[in-house]
Amino acid sequence: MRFAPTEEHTEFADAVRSLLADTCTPADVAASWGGEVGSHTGLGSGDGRVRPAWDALVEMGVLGLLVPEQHGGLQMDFDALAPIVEECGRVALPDPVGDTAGVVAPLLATVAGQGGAVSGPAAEWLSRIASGATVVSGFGAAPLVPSGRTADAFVLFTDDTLVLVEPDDIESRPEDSVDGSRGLVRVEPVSGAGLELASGDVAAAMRAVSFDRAATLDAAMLLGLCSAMLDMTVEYVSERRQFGVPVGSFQAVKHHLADAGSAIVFARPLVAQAAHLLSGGHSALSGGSATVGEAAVAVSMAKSRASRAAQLVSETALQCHGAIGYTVEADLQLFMKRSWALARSHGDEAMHRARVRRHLLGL
Amino acid sequence: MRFAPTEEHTEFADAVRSLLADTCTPADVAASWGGEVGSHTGLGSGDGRVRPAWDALVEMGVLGLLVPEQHGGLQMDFDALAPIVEECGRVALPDPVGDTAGVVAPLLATVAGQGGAVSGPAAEWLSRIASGATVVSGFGAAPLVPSGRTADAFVLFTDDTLVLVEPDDIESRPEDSVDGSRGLVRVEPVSGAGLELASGDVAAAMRAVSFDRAATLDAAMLLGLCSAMLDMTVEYVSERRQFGVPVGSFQAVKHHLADAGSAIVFARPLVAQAAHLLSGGHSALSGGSATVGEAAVAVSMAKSRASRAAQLVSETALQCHGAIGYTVEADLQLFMKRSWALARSHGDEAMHRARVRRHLLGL
Amino acid sequence: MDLTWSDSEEAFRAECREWLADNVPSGLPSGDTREGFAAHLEWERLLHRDRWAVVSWPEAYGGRDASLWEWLIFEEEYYAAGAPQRITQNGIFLLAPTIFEFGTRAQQDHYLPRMSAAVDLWCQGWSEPNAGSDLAGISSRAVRDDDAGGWRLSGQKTWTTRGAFCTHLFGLFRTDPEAQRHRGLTYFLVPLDADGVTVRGFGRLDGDEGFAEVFLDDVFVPDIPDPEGADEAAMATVMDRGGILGEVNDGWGVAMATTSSERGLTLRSPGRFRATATRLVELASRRAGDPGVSGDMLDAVTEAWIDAESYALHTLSDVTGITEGVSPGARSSYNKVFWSEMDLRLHRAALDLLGPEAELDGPWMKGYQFALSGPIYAGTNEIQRNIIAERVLGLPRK
Amino acid sequence: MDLTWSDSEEAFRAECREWLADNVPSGLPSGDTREGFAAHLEWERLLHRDRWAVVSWPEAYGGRDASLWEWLIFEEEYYAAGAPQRITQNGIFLLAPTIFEFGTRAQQDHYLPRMSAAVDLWCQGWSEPNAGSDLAGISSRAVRDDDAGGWRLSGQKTWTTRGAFCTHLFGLFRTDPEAQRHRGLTYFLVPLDADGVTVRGFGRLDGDEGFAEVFLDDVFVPDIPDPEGADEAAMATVMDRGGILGEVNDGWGVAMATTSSERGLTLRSPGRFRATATRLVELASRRAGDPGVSGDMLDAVTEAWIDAESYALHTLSDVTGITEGVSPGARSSYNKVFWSEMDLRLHRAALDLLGPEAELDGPWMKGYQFALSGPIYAGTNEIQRNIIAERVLGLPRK
Repeated sequence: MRFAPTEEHTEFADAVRSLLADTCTPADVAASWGGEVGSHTGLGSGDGRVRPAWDALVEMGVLGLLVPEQHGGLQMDFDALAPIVEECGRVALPDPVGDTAGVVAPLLATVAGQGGAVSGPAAEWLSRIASGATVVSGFGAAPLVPSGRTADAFVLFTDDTLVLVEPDDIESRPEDSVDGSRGLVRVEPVSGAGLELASGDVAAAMRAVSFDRAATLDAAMLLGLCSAMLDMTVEYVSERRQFGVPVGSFQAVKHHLADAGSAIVFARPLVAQAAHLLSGGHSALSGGSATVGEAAVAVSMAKSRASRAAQLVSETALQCHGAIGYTVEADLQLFMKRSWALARSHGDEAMHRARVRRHLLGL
Repeated sequence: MRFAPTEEHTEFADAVRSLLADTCTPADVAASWGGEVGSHTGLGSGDGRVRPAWDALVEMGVLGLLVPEQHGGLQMDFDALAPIVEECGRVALPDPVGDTAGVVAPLLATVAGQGGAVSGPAAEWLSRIASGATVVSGFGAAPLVPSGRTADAFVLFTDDTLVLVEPDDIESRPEDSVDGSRGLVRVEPVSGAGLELASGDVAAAMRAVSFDRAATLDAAMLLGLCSAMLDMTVEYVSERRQFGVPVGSFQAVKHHLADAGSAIVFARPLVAQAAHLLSGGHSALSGGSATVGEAAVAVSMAKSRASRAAQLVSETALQCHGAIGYTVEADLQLFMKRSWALARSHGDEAMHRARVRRHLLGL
Repeated sequence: MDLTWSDSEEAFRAECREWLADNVPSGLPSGDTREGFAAHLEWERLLHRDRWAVVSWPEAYGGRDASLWEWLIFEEEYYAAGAPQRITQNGIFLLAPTIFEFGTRAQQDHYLPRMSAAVDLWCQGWSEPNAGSDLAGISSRAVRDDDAGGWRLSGQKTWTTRGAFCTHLFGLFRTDPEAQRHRGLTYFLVPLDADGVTVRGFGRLDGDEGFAEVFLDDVFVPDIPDPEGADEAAMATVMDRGGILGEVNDGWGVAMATTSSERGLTLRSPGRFRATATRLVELASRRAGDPGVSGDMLDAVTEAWIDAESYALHTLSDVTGITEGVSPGARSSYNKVFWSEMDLRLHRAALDLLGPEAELDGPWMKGYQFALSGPIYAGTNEIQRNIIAERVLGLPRK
Repeated sequence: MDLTWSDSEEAFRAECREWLADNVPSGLPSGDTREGFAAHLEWERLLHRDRWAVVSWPEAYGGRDASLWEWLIFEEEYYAAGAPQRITQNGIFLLAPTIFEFGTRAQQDHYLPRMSAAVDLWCQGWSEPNAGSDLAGISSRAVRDDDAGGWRLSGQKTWTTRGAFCTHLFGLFRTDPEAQRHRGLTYFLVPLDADGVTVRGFGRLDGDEGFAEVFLDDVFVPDIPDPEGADEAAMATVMDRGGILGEVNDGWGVAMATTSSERGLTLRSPGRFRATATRLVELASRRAGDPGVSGDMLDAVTEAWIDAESYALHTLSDVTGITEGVSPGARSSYNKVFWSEMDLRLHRAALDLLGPEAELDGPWMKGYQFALSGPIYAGTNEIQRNIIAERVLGLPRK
């Protein structure tokens, strides 16, 4: 029994952290914002990407982390990725690391593996992902796809079929998110276009596990965003003085932040468990190997609590910042807005709680 | 437009307040506790009554407040009673003032009035209530009747029939409540015994409005209990010193109590509105005369918020008292435990919220 | 208890409703953007033309002498009709009550009609970079200039709502450099086109240019001439250059009257939240069948709706008290905490119903972001809870 | 990450489970009543007989040298089996870690076996009428008696859990009357049958006689003799009369080690809450069809169950850290706040399901009242949140 990331995973995540500290500053995130659909949310005229960070992650092998070795990847377990995605959250990296590396890559690996083939289109895309191609998925409840404006390809589920499509194959139009770095597009359902990856029950099962992977990585990203918001708030209230004392010395502020910290602390082990079970690990508490249903419950516990933490931590951070936080010039907003989007991505708190409830009570 | 009790109602409630200050002290309430079913909750060997207070209220006309003049009552409106019951809550009076005077009396008045008769059994009971007889109702969801151990009669709803029964007519057994002054009995359904007051749809409608009256008076009682708990906590934390300062000077304690105060302040107008609409008053916000459905929604808003306030205020009061509150020797427990019982009496927060929800959304 | 409206109140309601139905514009851009502000200005002038801008003011200043009850009715109808936010609200709701209470007759006659007509557009200058929640930490100063007969103002104000679009600022400046904290402050009225004023707009959380920093560098504000025998035109010329409201060094007392309006009844009428609650219930009805919408979301909608009813009834009780001579005083802090947190609950409930579409930059997300400012501005809710504890419940300060 | 149990751990679990299935008594009255305490004492002695009383202690003192993991397994199985509350817990979980850390070898050999065998029954003497949350406000004193070779203790302790039924008390007394606050205190062990001790039991919120006041009037506690060459029987006779744990005037440091056990891992093992969560889910399943049971109640059940899972996983993470040499330190305040408020959520959810029957004096109402003490004792949650803010997050004290 050892409930902690392996040394290898920790070292990898630490390396990612120092790499991102250099390549993805708040200024870089702000510069990636774009408001081309006529809204007022745009800080800049970016496309929702921070390419130096993305390139460095590709270089390091992060995008190919779950890609089999024969396709140029590192062939590691899914739970190696969660701490890395948490690091991406800590700097609010907008690029679709989780989606490409953690959702699409293992899906394509399954497809490529099922045919027993080491070549073919799915295998080809796997190699391209390991080398930096952006492939995003549209498994959310709404047909909204983040990073869709710059994606090289999309994996979609339409008419009981899983397909991989390229931008020319589909209709899509940009949508404005409250978070100007999301690069959101609304994808219209299309029939017949693109590469069919699976159909029928097989496709549905693949979609289900992909949804769980995506939700888990959203939760990991939220942990990073929340940690960053808490840290920047602690720093701010320790320095900001009002009434002759630091704002952070008021008991009300202390208790707000203690509660924010608690939300993160007690969500984190749920996220770690979810990632572990999705890697085929044993269930910590029941003691046995986890069934698909148990893994899904673990995912739902993780995502519901991470989503709830996002709301509490973001609102607390803003309240403790006061009016200074209420401006687009404060870094805080970059993290808050991302957290609002991810809290409802791949199932919100209520949807995931309902899944746990059905497991417990059958209703 | 005037959203405040009439001067007459205020004066009546003030008179009740000073009367109860003398006749119903915390020591009197504690002495009314009984634990005869073998539990450990008993402080004393009382029967859940504080007779000097009851007798004084009878003397003052409170029990006959809603009894028609020809039957010896004051024939006032229902909303005169709510502020009086709130005063009963302020001293945690265990006797069934609301039930006898506010639920059973108007029901019997309706029955007596429908026959156009000024005499007959219902009219007789009305006169007896005005002179101090205890008649309680069993309209809760469970067949548990408070003050059932000392009641002269019960009004029950069985087999679509409203009946008035005397203790000899029914099977009942005492049950231990967490609040040892409740005088709780479990009444077993009986058929055929007692005096039939109404049947069929008429009985169902009477039961419905009786339930609403009972819920509203529970809510009023809760307001009084909550106010008392808040007051005694403010007093305690202002005097109790720890760390060299009054406990009440800590910001965390201040904010807890501000929230407790807010729960009371924003529940109170809902209770006043419910009582007013049940008196046939106009709806404050829609501007017209309230339908039965609107009155029921008003009642549900009042009871759900009063029940929620009870939980918040009681838990806050205990937390701010610390270990001193956590003893049977502290008066606080008399108020807390009553509030826990009443919060779930005649519909809990969830039941009443669901009724509002059906009104708003049809589901 | 009497919850009926009189015939004249019902007639007033009918008149409001009809006028609003005929005149409310639809689809105005946000008043916190430059182009939106201009569109809103037209609306404000239309309101003024038909005497709806300031219904509770005297007729001489553009009002209808409406009672508090009628004002409530107006607000209810205004928001129910989906009418736009009031870009003039900081002047009308915060400054005007102060001018009514502390201004000279000449100041009232000069400033109030221009305010109701949306000629002068007022922003507030309370906050400074180091004086947010701690308003008494103000360091902007006014130095006496006896030769010129007035004061010279310097310093920086910030988080000034719509400051980039307004024409005038009201705020506190330190006139006695020796005095500490809330002593030695004076309440000034300053035209933003005065020499030495620089205004820089910046983006609020919701992306609108709703905030401004206002820099003052040796800005001259003249003394008000003695009204006895003064020439009316000359008076007006002086007052166009600003002035002091109330007494020198008594600005804190004057400002507290204003912030109490901000927290109290006038700024946040229940109609606004009831209108939001109604839209929320409509949204819930439309989406109730969606697979992503669960029972707990509908419960949250119900709770938020009850909040709005409770707040409305509580206001009726406050207004009853006021008309009978009982001021809410510090109890208005209960209102501030309640409405600001209710506004968040209303918007959170809506976003939850919208699910993955919530992140779209639509009206509910905009409204949520606006609501997030509620617990911060007009005295943070932490400060309000202190006030409730100390001044309503009587807990010890230390 | 490795979430599997080893074969020997699984074997340990099987052994626990089997023994508990054969031995757990049912329907014991509350251990906080006089007759219930006696029944519990029998259970404690049975646990000791089969070496389950203190699994993590050395075999010499009645334990099994179990690892922290095995201890977790034992607790999980213990509560899952519905085994009774541990009336010995204040000794085993609060005092024993302190004796292991600060006691002399002679004290360990003397007190620990008697504690595990439930011969000595220990209650804590922290709180005093004027020293509740503010433990450093202690005024009970110990005066040096050089002639008799020991100390004379006087003062009053209160809210002493099960004090009326115990045999010994551990607590802090002021040995340096000049010293202020947390200085000049010493940690004493005192037999309750010593001359000058008076114990008065009183009722807790749930009606049980679970609390006591302990009055000390010139109670003599001897110095511990020098172990070098001392006669073993004579040593034991002295230690039977009590003694000092740790150094004179260093009681605060010694006590803090104990209160940290109280807040931290050892007192509140996750098995207890997971067992409650399981019973809650069973209750919800039974009542799900009742008309009074609504969707939001089932959501609350689900949330409370997730809480218990989260707390259990968090504990696994803490234990991993401890076995790898990382102490949770101040972070254990997160645990205290979480378990105590989770326990309330678990019980509130149950009472809501019970509806009008909730007020009956049944196990869930009893449990709710017990849970209400969680945020108060072992350092109020307000103090825990201060600790989190200051010592974990690093916010300024003032």
